[in-house]
Amino acid sequence: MFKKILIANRGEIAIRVHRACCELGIPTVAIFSEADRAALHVRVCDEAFCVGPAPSRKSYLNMDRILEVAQQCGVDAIHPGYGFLSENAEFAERCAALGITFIGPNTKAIRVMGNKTTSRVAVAEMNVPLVPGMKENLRDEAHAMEWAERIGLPLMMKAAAGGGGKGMRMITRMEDVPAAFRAARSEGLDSFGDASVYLERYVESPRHIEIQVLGDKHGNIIYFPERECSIQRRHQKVIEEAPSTIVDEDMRRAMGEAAVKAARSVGYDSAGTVEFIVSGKTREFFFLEMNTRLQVEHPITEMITGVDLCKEMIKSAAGDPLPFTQEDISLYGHAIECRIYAEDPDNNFLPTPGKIIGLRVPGGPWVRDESGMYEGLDVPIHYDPMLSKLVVWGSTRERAITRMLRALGEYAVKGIKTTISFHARVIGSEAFAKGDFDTHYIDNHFRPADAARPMPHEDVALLSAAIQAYRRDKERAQHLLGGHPDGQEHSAWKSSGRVR
Amino acid sequence: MFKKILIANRGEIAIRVHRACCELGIPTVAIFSEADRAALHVRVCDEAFCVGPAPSRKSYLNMDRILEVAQQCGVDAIHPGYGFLSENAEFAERCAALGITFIGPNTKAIRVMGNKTTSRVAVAEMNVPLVPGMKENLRDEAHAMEWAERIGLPLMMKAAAGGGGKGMRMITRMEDVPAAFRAARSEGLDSFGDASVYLERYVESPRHIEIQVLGDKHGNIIYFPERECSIQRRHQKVIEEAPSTIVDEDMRRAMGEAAVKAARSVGYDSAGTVEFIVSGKTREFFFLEMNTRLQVEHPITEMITGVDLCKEMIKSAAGDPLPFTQEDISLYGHAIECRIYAEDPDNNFLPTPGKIIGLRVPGGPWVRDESGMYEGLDVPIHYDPMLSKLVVWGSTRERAITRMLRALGEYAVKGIKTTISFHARVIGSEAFAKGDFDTHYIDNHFRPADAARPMPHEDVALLSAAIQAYRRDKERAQHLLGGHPDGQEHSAWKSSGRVR
Amino acid sequence: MTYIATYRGQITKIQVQESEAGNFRVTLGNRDYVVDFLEPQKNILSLIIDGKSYEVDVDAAANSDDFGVMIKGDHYEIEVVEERKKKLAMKLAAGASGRQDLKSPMAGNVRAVLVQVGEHVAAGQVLLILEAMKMQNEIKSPIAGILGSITAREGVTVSMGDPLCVVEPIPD
Amino acid sequence: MTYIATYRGQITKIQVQESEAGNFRVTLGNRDYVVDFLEPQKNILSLIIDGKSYEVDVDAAANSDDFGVMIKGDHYEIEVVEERKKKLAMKLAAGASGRQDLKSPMAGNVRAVLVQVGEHVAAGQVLLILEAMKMQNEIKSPIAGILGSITAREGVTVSMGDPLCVVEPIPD
Repeated sequence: MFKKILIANRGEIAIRVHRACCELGIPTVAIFSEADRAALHVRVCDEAFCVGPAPSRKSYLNMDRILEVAQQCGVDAIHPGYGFLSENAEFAERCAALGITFIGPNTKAIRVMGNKTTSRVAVAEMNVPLVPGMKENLRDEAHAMEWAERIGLPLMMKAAAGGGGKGMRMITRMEDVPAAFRAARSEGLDSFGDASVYLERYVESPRHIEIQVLGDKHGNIIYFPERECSIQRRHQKVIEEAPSTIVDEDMRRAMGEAAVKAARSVGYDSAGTVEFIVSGKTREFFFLEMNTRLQVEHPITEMITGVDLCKEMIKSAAGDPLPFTQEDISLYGHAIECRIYAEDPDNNFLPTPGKIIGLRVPGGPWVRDESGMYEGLDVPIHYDPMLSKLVVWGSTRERAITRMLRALGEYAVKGIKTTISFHARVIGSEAFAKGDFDTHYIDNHFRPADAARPMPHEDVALLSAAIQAYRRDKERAQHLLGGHPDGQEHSAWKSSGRVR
Repeated sequence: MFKKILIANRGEIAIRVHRACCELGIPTVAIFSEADRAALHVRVCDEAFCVGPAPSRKSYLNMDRILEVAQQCGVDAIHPGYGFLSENAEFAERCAALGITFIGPNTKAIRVMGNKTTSRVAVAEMNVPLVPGMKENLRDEAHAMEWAERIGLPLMMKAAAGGGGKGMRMITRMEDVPAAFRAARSEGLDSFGDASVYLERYVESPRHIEIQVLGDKHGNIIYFPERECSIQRRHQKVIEEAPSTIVDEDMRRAMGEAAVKAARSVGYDSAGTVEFIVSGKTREFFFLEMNTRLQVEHPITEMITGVDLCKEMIKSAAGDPLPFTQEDISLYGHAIECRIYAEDPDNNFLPTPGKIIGLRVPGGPWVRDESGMYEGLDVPIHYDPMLSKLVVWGSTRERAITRMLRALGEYAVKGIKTTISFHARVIGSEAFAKGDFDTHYIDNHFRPADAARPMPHEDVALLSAAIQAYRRDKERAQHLLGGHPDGQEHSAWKSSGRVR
Repeated sequence: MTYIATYRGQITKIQVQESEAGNFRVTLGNRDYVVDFLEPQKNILSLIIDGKSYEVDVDAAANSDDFGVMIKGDHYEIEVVEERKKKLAMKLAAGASGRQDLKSPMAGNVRAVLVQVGEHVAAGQVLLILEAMKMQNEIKSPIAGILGSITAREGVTVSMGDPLCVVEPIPD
Repeated sequence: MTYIATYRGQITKIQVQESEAGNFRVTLGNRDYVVDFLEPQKNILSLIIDGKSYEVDVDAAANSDDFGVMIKGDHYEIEVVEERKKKLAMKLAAGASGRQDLKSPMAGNVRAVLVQVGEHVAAGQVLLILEAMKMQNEIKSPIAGILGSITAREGVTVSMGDPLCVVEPIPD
């Protein structure tokens, strides 16, 4: 097993990885940007080194500095988390050159799966179903028109290097093909430095369902029951659950086996996720892409299988064979995850950086908190707005839903607005209860106008504000008179009095 | 199902019951003493009523007032939690007389199991193994000598109404029998208002192992895998785990079936626990007593079976038949619970009431927090010092242990001393890892002298204190000069600036 | 003390009286409430009203009459002003122009300023782009008008509530 | 600034220097430390020393030189006094008697006072019983002596650190 691991990430995933290391008895090294000196991951890890200024490219993406720290403190492995350098083949190679294990798959897998067209070629050879469409990139507009006719409408024009909804254009009329070609190329070049684009069929009522796989360095690959990730906002997952309401035992096995084949096409040897697009109408599933890293939503799979994916990923990177076979994995209950963002759901999801001045985290049975927050944290403006993930387990989907609603109700984050109450509205909706949704659900059903919905406790809100105004005015008045009202300030040095 | 439930308790168990109700969609009514106005259970329940002054007998044991509140707000059921009125047959009867369901077993079960000698008679009729000894009370010293000879040394003299280690005397010499008889009688009378005492054999290297049972109003009773509760301090459980290291499948079934027989002897129809004393030498098990309520340590059984006991108890009280049979209950992994007390483990476990000025609760995979704490809570001096329960699950016992150590390391309660670090020393001990302990383990192995053990971070502690002294002195100096250093005080009215 | 509260454009007169420490009588329009009040954590209130228990978060900026109130996950933005102060403010407002002071809705970095002083802008036209947490957010003009002044500078970080620019209505 | 720290009876000289905001140089006996210092939550410190990250809780009572320090679950009670103040205190202590001021080790209720002023008490003799959280705790005399005065009263609640009684040593 590793002697010391550097965690090349921040926020909740850095803490998740630290926890796994801690339980494995492996000391950890945190890295942080100048904006993150006060971040929780810096405080919980055993060692911590600053790797540069706030902007990611100068710190969390700064390979030179990160590798310098890694060598300086003698780590023998680096866990990249998700995002940042987690799918960067060059970084993985540089680690290897220094004799440091990159905790992730082999670099060929990263490269092939990092590009949509090369990954389509690779998995098609293993007979994994693809969204009907191209396995090469488009040469020019004429080529685009030719393929558009062949595949038929509606179509998706996609940047080959794309991800996260960028560089994508839906096409419903043939005459829009040339414009979509130009737009997708330009977005691909801007966002990913790669102008390659290709065409595939647009799947209607799409659901996004993905399969976690886990491989080792001895050729073993297993799959886990699916995750349903269709609840998205602007192509970003917001709520995930496992299992999916539309997948039965046969479909689960078929998707799992397809995912293992996809993984086998690149000799996959770590934790990874094969994403499928599923037609909500026909329940056909098609390979979309493979993420060659630990996924944000990995905890729901952990909750329904009892497997600690983060720990197994580390053990596999250290050369351990998988401690279980496909037959050992069984599905147990239901799990849901809500991603809590620092965004104002009633104001077009504007980011809300700022100081967390009060925090009460939900607890009790089968509630799991994955968070980088603490009372007093100043949420920086430089990074992703995800604050935490709230995960629940229930013996049935219905119980998981009522538990998630209960837990969301307990979650109090003060000082900044978050998406907590928004999650409660989505999870509490009838369509969600029925499992009746696709990837457009939030964008179609939760409009900005919802902010004007009637609020149930208007009177209590009004009288609370008035009482606070009264108390403020009373304190001010007493202050003017030189008095010191009940709200007297404690010196920074007065404290618990715990010490005699 | 019930329309509204009053929770006749406080602290973590009131919150546990509220959470179950919340997930069942049932509104809750909290009661509180004058000392508990700021308690968390008052804030999370839907309604809240003060039932009297701080001392328990004037508030949490004040049946008249509690029933008055219950009627006033129209509840149709009362959940008593544990302690307080939970095993009070008179209270259960008064609830029934008002048409309010007492969420617990029938009153006969409470009465019979509330007395050691009557319970021994009842379960012996069902052929449940008893600690060899009497099934009646002692008449006088002569009677005591006669029975002492018959059972043989070593002996235990016990108060029939006793519990929690009170009214018990171990006897190793025949000549001590008369004195033990007098002492136990007097303690029984003082503590429980009942001077009845009896004799039973003293079991050597005793382990305390208990079986959770669950019954309904239709005659069904099932058992759950055992809980190991031998880690005790002065006869109070401190750490519990499930399953036990000394119980195998056969013994598990035998104990479970014995527990169901004991429950059947009183027509048990709710959640309850049958406690056994087990010889660490011979693994023989003997009935000790039955607790006719939800137990503090119920969460570990929930974690290894996936059953929400608190919820099932409520549903059973409402007349629902059990939704599963014995065959549906299977054992899944391992769970451990640590009871976190407001006590100073390095100062003879003196209670440490006071204000919690900082709190960070452990999170992450398979960590469950059951707590009534929040940052700012002033822990009152009037009640039990248990602050919270920390529960973890792991796929194996070893993983549960490393996870508990990790979680204890994350747990930060500032302002008052707690037993958190003490738990880490017990759980981290070699004997615990081997499962090699009995009920005397803590009292024998963790002596007050341990407080003088060498501390690993002495230098960091010294320099931290010195830096804080320096910063205080600097602030004072600047204050004298009229300056306002970096630690400037915010007005109570300055806050997040979240509002424009 | 009497206050005027404005919530979603609706005005309510509220009388607050402290009957004893921790107990308030509040009259809201014509509805009376007896409030058992406690602030166990700063800005987190525990209210018991007629047996019902509420946990209420209240935020108020330093010298502002705007209160952000959170109850069971819902957010209420309420302005509370003392009655006489409010009357004065309303008189002043009656004489004021339709001038729009645009303030930053969040902390962020000014990515781009797309307009110049003196330029005519349409209602809804994008004036600036603010970036925070990897997202670009457009700041639009609430009215058609002329750009009066611009405080925001490209590449400069702003806090929530900082002035960005002023749009003057087109004179009649 | 130079301090004298006392921990478990052992005395250490500590020099503290703030090299720049958030950075300290500390000399502990003959060991030098460069400390990257932050207080992200009140009384909770984040220290990075030579790459090692420590989270340290420090409590100090209002006007006390006693610091309660918690690191990774272990508790350290440390007295830190400025060097010149310490020298003065030691001089005074040299001339002081062995008089014992007993203070309450916790908040609680005085259940029973078992001795009277002027009474001879043995070392370890129980003087009072304090009750808190359903537990009775005995307060014992640290020395053999004579009871000088009693501040504690039966049935009265005391806070941690409140004086309970004084035991005077028996005069030679």
